[in-house]
Amino acid sequence: MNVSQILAFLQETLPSERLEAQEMPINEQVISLPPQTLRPAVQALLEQSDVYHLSTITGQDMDGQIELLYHFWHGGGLTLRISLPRQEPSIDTIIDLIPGAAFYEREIVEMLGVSFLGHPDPQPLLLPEDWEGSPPLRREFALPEEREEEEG
Amino acid sequence: MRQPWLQSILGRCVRWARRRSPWVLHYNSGGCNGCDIEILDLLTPRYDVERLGILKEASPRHADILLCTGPVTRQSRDRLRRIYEQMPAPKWVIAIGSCACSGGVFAGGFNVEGGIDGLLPVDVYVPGCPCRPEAMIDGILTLLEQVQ
Amino acid sequence: MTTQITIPIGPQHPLLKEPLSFMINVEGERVVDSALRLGYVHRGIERLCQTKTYIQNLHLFERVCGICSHVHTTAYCQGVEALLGLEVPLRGLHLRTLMCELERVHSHLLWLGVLGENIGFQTIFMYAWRDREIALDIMEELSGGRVTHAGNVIGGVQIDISDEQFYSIVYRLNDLEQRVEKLLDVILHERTLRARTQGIGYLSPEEIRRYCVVGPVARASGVDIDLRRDSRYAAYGRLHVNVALAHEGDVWARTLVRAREAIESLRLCRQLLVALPEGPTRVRAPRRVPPGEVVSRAEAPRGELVYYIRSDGSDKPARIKIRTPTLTSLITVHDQLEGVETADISVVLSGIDLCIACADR
Amino acid sequence: MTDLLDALAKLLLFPGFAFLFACAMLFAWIDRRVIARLQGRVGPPWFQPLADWIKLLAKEDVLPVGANEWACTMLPIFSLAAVLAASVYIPVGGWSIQAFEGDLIVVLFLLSIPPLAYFLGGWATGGVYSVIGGNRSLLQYFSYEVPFLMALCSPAILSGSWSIAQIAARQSETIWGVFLQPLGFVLAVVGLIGKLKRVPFDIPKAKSEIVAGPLTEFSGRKLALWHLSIETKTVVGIFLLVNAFLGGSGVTGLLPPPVTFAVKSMLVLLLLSVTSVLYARLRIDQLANLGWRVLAPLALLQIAVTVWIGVR
Repeated sequence: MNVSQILAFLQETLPSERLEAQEMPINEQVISLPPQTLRPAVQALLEQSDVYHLSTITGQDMDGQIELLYHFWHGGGLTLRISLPRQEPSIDTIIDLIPGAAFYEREIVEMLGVSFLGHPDPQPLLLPEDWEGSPPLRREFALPEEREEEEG
Repeated sequence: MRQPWLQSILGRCVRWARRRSPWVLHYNSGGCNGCDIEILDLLTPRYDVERLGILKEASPRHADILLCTGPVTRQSRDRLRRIYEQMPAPKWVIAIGSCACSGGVFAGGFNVEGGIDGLLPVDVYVPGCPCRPEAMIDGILTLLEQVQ
Repeated sequence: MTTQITIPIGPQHPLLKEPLSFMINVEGERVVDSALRLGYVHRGIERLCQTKTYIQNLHLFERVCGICSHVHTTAYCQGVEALLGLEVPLRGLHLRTLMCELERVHSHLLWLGVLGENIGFQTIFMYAWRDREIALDIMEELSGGRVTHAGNVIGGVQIDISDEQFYSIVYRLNDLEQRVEKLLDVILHERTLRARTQGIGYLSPEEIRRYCVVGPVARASGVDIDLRRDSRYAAYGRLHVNVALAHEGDVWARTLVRAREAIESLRLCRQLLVALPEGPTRVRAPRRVPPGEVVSRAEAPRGELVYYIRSDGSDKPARIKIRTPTLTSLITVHDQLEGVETADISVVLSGIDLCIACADR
Repeated sequence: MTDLLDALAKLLLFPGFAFLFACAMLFAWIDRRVIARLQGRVGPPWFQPLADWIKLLAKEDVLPVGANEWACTMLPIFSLAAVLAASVYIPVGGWSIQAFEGDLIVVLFLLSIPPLAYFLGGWATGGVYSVIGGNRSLLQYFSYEVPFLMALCSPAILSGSWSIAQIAARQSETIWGVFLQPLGFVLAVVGLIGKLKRVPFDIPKAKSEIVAGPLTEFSGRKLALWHLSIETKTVVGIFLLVNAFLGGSGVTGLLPPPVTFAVKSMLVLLLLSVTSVLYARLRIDQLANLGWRVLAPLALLQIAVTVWIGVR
């Protein structure tokens, strides 16, 4: 199934949005979606196409927003891009649709402070339980070395 | 047991035995696996450290030497100390690999606290990233030469 | 008897070469529930790499995992090269792929040895690791490092191969292939090994798909995914890759798949060497990387490895996300462990080829 | 007075405890060396078991909180004492310290004490792995003990005597038990492997599953005693098999009795070493199946055939 077909039926499921596919290097297509349409989109992908493999979820702290990238693989790359506000970002979980996403979501919870609504077990995956301070991948988090540089 | 000659003979026997029967325990406190597989490699036909009497033990209670690899991460810290405390005396610690010696490439990471010597008394440092098995054998033998 | 006891596996346990903690609830000899705790080897690499330049990061990413070090830098370099728009010379791509395949052989033999040790079959451990030294020797000869090679640079590889090396390497590859075939013969016919691994840790193809599992674990359940064939990155586009498949879905099938993959990798190595083109092995790369983002995928010995790289135009990456294949199979451990005997915990855990350094990063 | 000295010398030096200790060290070394050679390695030097033992004696002796100290001290001693007591009745190369009609049964009984001490040792230290290892050793005991006992009964029935020396003598006069009862010999070897907890029956101390089983929490002197007890048990077990199935020290040709005995013991030891290289560890339920569905019926068959031969 190629990307124009995927785009076409995603557009069908989400008639109120205008979807566009952008190209990334190495055979990767990116489709930007508003946060509330992620679940219907993933559901549509699973039910109506042969896309089932979620490679991972990348979370990153951009200037004004938190970005989540859902990377799929179906013989070619497909990435769904979601933007969330930096203040108290939250989004619906997809682990009932794709159970394999559980660890990726947990990692984003601890690394970026995004909350996933409906995740049954959002405890830290990698960080120690007594972690204090801002999540380490947020912009305001500074490594010890960087802190010294700022002060010095 | 009061006679000095008897004690000196016994002491010599014990020192001889300790130098020839170092049982090691391996703990990775946050390394990349490179040194760990090289430690396991010590047991295999090419290096075969059993010919030097070195055995890799499973329980801290049976071990004489603690081989530490990797930098100390926040979560591993308490565990590493506990393993060291479980070992019966006399016991020694060898830091294997650059990150165990100083933190290596991972120094400065938010979850990394630096080398092993911040936590345990290290007897021998074996640098290298990853260490070659020959270097590890040399490290263990260097330690054994100092054993009293 | 309904009393449950909790067996802690890890962080220090002979079964695990690296720390990881499993709390396993057992009723009699049967596992009822298990809880996983990661993070003992978490070094914060994804944050640390933002403070280093692209070239310094080569050194760091090689140390995400000591077993599959080369494939990490392969995925990383491939991504950065795509952002830079660099065309890597064919000879460089061939050598890069050659190292990837040698690494796969070494990783699979290592795994076979660890499985042997975990089921109390010391001899398999010794033999597999003895034979693995041949692959390590070749890699050391090419790059100077046994485990980490520093072979990849942005824009190609910094290793090359001479004519004398060519013949000696091909000769040793043939020798190694015979040895691996002997090991495969043992896997197929040794009865105690089969008794310990058959029917343990079963995963159905549906579960594999739902949990998005990759690599030999997926292929042992009959799910045919292999990026070497599907994505044709590096020099794989010029090769014909036969993907090893099995359908039993248990640990024994994973053993078979890995052994067959090792043999296939040796075959690929020979193909790569025979078709090795002349020319330079690398091109010069600029220090600064233009803004942009890329998803770079490569097939590590344990399956699909994903690097997401975003550049903001400086000489340091703005964000790099690493998804290692071990993380995908760790999710399935809870399901695999349910209802097995305590003695089979070690078999299940070794069956998925744990690499905690990869999973924790 | 000379009688007493003579008896003491026999008991303590040869063929008594000192000799047994030397044999234990020697056998342990040969075993490790053979295994190493078969695995493509060099293996330890000859003094290795001795060095290990002395080192353990000189190490700090710690026990975890909550362990029963008295039991932990006594159990390795019990285990070792039972093995030493058993060794008294086993003729070695033509010499024996003590012998009477029926000593086979005493030896078999004494040899079943160490597994119990091992099991209790696991419970006394109280660690999770120790307790599981202890339970497993008891389960294993039930699986191998019955076939082992029945296998050793048949040479006794055949030779019409329950004295080990008598059985050996009868066999060296006529034909060795291993040729007349190959099945019985195989069963006895399998039982012995189970008794000694060697691969493929090293289930109670499976390293990758439960660390070191009941011995996980032991250290220093107590661990040294446990090791010694296991190593002497290997020697006693091998000597027992040599007497019961290989005609003891009976002269088979040109060699003098002690040499014959030594050669036969080495053969059995080699058999044990090679077996432990060839197989993977079994699971406890697989062992129980093997013990009760395969070994026990075979042992019964063996006894039936023996009795039938004996009657004729």
